Amino acid sequence: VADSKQILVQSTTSTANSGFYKYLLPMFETQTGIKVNVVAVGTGQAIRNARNCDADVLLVHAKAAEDAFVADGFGVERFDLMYNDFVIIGPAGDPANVSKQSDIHNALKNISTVNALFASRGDNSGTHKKEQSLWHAININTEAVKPSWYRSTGSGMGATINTAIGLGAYTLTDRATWISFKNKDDFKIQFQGDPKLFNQYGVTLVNPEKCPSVSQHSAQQFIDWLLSKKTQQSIAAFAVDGEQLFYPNAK
Amino acid sequence: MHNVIDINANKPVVGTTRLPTKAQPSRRSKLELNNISYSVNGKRILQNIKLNLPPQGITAIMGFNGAGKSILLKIMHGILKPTTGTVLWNQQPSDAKHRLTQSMVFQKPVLLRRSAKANIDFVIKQRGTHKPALRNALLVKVGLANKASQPARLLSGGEQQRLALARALACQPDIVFLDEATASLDPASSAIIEQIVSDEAALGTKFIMVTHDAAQAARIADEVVFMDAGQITEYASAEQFFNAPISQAATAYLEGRLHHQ
Amino acid sequence: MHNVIDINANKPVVGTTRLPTKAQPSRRSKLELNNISYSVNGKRILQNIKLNLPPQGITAIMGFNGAGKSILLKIMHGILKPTTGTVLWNQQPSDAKHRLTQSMVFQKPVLLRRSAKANIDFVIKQRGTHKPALRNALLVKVGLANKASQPARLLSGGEQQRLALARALACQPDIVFLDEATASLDPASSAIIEQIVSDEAALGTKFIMVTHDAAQAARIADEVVFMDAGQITEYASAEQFFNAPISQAATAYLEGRLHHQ
Amino acid sequence: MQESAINLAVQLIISANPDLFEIIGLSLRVSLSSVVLSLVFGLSLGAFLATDHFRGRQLINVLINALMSMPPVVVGLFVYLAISRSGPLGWLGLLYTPTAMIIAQTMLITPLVAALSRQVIEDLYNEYREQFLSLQLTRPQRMKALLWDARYSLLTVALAGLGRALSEVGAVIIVGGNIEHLTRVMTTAIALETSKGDLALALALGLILLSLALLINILLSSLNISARRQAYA
Amino acid sequence: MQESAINLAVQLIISANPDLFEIIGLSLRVSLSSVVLSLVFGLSLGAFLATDHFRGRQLINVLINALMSMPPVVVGLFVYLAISRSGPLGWLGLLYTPTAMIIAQTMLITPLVAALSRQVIEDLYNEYREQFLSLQLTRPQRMKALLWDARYSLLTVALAGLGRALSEVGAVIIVGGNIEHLTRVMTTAIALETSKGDLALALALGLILLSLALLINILLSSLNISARRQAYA
Ligand SMILES: Nc1ncnc2c1ncn2[C@@H]1O[C@H](COP(=O)(O)OP(=O)(O)OP(=O)(O)O)[C@@H](O)[C@H]1O
Ligand SMILES: Nc1ncnc2c1ncn2[C@@H]1O[C@H](COP(=O)(O)OP(=O)(O)OP(=O)(O)O)[C@@H](O)[C@H]1O
Ligand SMILES: [Mg+2]
Ligand SMILES: [Mg+2]
Repeated sequence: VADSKQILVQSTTSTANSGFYKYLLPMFETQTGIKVNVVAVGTGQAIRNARNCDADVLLVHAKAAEDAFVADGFGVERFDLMYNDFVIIGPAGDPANVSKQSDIHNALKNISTVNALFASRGDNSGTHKKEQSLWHAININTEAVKPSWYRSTGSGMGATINTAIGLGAYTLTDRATWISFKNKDDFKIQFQGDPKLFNQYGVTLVNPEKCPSVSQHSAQQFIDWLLSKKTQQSIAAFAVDGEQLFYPNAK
Repeated sequence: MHNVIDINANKPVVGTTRLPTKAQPSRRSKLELNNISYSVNGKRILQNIKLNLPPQGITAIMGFNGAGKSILLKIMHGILKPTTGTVLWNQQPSDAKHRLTQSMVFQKPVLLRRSAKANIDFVIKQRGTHKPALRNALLVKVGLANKASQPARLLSGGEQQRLALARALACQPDIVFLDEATASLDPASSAIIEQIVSDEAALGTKFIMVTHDAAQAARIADEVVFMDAGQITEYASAEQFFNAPISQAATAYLEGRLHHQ
Repeated sequence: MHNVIDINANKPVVGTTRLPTKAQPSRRSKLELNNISYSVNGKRILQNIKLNLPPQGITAIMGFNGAGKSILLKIMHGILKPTTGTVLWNQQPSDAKHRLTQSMVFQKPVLLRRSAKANIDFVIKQRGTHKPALRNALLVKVGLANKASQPARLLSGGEQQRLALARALACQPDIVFLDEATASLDPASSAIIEQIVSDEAALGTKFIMVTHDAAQAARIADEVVFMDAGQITEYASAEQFFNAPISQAATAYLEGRLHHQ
Repeated sequence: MQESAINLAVQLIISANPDLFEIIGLSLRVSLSSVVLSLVFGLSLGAFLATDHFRGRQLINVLINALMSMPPVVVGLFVYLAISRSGPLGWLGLLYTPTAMIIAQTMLITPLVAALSRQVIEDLYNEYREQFLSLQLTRPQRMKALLWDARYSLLTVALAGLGRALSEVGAVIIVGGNIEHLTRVMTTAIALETSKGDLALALALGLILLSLALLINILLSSLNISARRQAYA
Repeated sequence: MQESAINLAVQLIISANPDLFEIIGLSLRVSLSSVVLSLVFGLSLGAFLATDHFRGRQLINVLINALMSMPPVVVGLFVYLAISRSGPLGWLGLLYTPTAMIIAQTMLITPLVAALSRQVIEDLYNEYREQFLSLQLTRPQRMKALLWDARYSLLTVALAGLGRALSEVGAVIIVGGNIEHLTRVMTTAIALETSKGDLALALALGLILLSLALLINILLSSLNISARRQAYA
């Protein structure tokens, strides 16, 4: 079925849930006549599925895992596509006074010292890995010690935000998911802007040599299109509630 | 070789166990059926039933298969509502309390999925206190003492029928409806049941029984209601009915002939 | 007033419809029971049963309730496996083909949740071609022509029993087992059934029937097997049995007395 | 929230949202297909197990009862591994198609139908057994007669299967992928909206799904009641 | 993959992984509690609906049948909205507790138990009805007697409920949150491992859950068989 007029993208949920594909894909489909099917799952599951050849294109935000994917021969090459950033959201009262902090390390330290609840995705997703590296940097071991204020939800981003809101807990989320999230309740972004919260999205063609079923031509066309100048401008123009969600940075 | 059976041979043998005595029936019950009819799915099964039964004694209901005997019995007992007409006991409609003084043995006895004795206990408990003495006496009476613990639905056909009768007597009723309660009993068991019925009737319990056994009816019934095709065609004392039935249908029935209207 | 019933009054009335004739019974069936016993849950229900029945005629099985008649019938019919002993037909164990020539009416007929006629059609279809003529003739024969479309389980007790008999004849069997097949029939219907049995027997069909109706057995049976407490205590020609029963149990049974071993 | 969900549900229906109808259509197609298949397999199996005592029968009964506890996600994974392009049936190209969803749901629901129908049919067979033995019915004849005579009771079993199919999400989301315009059904859409935090929309879709179920149930029950009225008691 | 899942399952069990046992324990606690509660409510409701003809009964039957199609996620959302901090019952502090999971599962399973047991009991009541009328049993007496006499058939209904409870993930993950050491059960753990892409571990957990179900079923069935052997046919 190689090179059919359909391609399959294994994607992270944040891009799908924010309406990004709904905005972008019709442009590609009218231009090329190629239909893009998106399966939006956790990053881990997306990469696993792609390793099983159940994808033509992988679009996620976990650079290390993506590099490993390519290194293992499952991907041809990984390209930076766009970025946004992670933010800390929390209840309006901001019990850990996170919003006043200058950098993310202090913000997290505050949470741990006042024992404010923190909801972690705990699912080895890109977001979870980022969060772990941040705790690691301030020498708090949330994995081995499992402090009582630290709640590992083992769920996707949306479910984790729902849980955080239910608990009144802080959590780390990507900006795109948060902006488009509907069940905000009294929650706000309490911390943002630290360069350490950079969130890079990458796109990879699944290796046709490993996976003969890959629609190499159409998939490559899609990737080229994504990285093209015009599409990059369209990505920049995508906004929800007047806020830009993704910042194109293809080289 | 035919006809060597003498019907006199089937004389009731007196049961030797007596049931625990109960209080005298609290009220005598005169039964009055006014213009009863019964239809189901537009089909008329009973019509124009008028009947006055005395407060005591044994009434036999006879008639061809499908005449409507079982349905009439259920209507009298109050578990089937007639399409038209009224059932009065001592001039009053039956109420829950009065119906507690009645019991019935169905043509196809429905036994609970429990042991024989549990089937009787079920009824006794439902009516109040648990009385193992009464239960045991009843089991002896109907010859099931040695089957007390056997699952009721594994009893033989005749044993099941006897258990159903014991269960009906367990609530010490004033009025008992029997729908062919001896149909699959051996002659000796039939005789015992007949004796129980006669004894209880003598103590004031009213029996209304459907039977196809003319000899049985002749032996114990005081009066006979004869039904044909959903109507009562004859109501007479047993003596008169068996000696000189009036309706053609009854004559045919007693002679073992079909009656075509 | 008692005993005004003359047993002669119950003479069979000849049925007017004839069933479609069937091929003469393909093989005569001599039945031989060797040392049959039957136990369930460690309880011995039948023991030491030895019996040779001739290939034709009407055999009545009689005995007290719980004697084991129904169980023995099921063992003969091959639907219950004896604990010990063998059942031989013409010196051979019964096989599937032979069993297709038998049919049985159970003491409690099991009717399918379908119309009366569908109950008969079910059997006819199962045995091969669909024959509405045979079905209709059977319904007429047992007096259910006007109830053909009624749900079988809403028929009256006697009607159900007649339907069960019609169904058993629908497969045009060579051997028929009847377990109290006239227990809840009115005298006229009993007579018709007796006539059907006699007619079919005359054509070569073998009947083995359980009945508590001594008069009936005396009228139509050629021979009688008497059972008591799981054993056969007497096997004799009907004439001899009814004139001069040998065993005490049989004597007691015929006199309507219980027999205590 | 709940009222706004009701309003939203009504609005969605009134506006005749084509996306919604597409999703409803696929939900019905997948659920009804898998229920029909489950009935074919489950009723046959149930009737087979009910109609005779053979060695190992009790063991199979217990196994099937236990299979009712099979988590949808696990069924989904099994099917996924089989039909993934790297799986043994990958060449069929079934992954992320409605067919895959039907397969997974059928596997999920068949044990439920089999276990429940076995019980219903066994209860009836207790009553019919001796008569059937006497008639020497073959097993298929017995199975057919019992299935027919128990049909009114089996309707409830079928409805339980339908309920499971309509409400199931774990298996279909894995093998279907919840791809818009391709494999998105009501339940996966509800899960998606929940994860987007649009709880009102999720609830509204839930209400629509329930109304749909109610409609189907009313339809089947009224057929059933009118059939029963010409009562074969 | 499937073999490695089996190996992994065996290893997990042998190594007596404490996290695993914690999760199994909570699964059992939540599922068994909700099944017991569902049986209490569902059997009462089923017996009530089966034992008399009252106006609107048919409507309630249809409604309950339809509720079998209630998606777990929707049940989860309902409960979530009720007990979330801003919900009417928020002050109870039940969200993300095993209690909340039990509540949600009970709501989910009760219609299943009610609908199926109604059918079983109704079938038996058809047989007992006239006798019960004659005895003038009160409704509770009738319900009690029918429930008792139908107990062997109702066991299958209970097992269907248990299967649903053990395998259910949609509702418990919303109201429980799948929080480690607090509300994580087998099914939510399986969902988590699936989303992590650790399919072997997910399958292994699925196998363990199934074995657990099998164990419970064997236990209950053997009790049942030995009880039936002292047969009350
Ligand atoms: N629900 C029903 N629908 C249609 N016909 C019915 C229904 N119930 C009873 N009948 C018919 O009504 C008639 C009377 O039934 P009933 O059971 O009262 O007869 P019966 O006099 O007791 O007969 P038997 O001596 O055979 O017991 C029968 O012909 C039967 O077929
Ligand atoms: N499964 C069983 N378990 C225990 N006892 C049983 C079982 N089946 C039958 N019996 C007993 O075996 C005896 C014989 O039963 P059977 O049905 O053959 O009697 P029967 O001679 O046909 O009596 P009836 O005239 O009452 O029909 C009865 O006492 C019955 O209680
Ligand atoms: Mg009757
Ligand atoms: Mg018998």
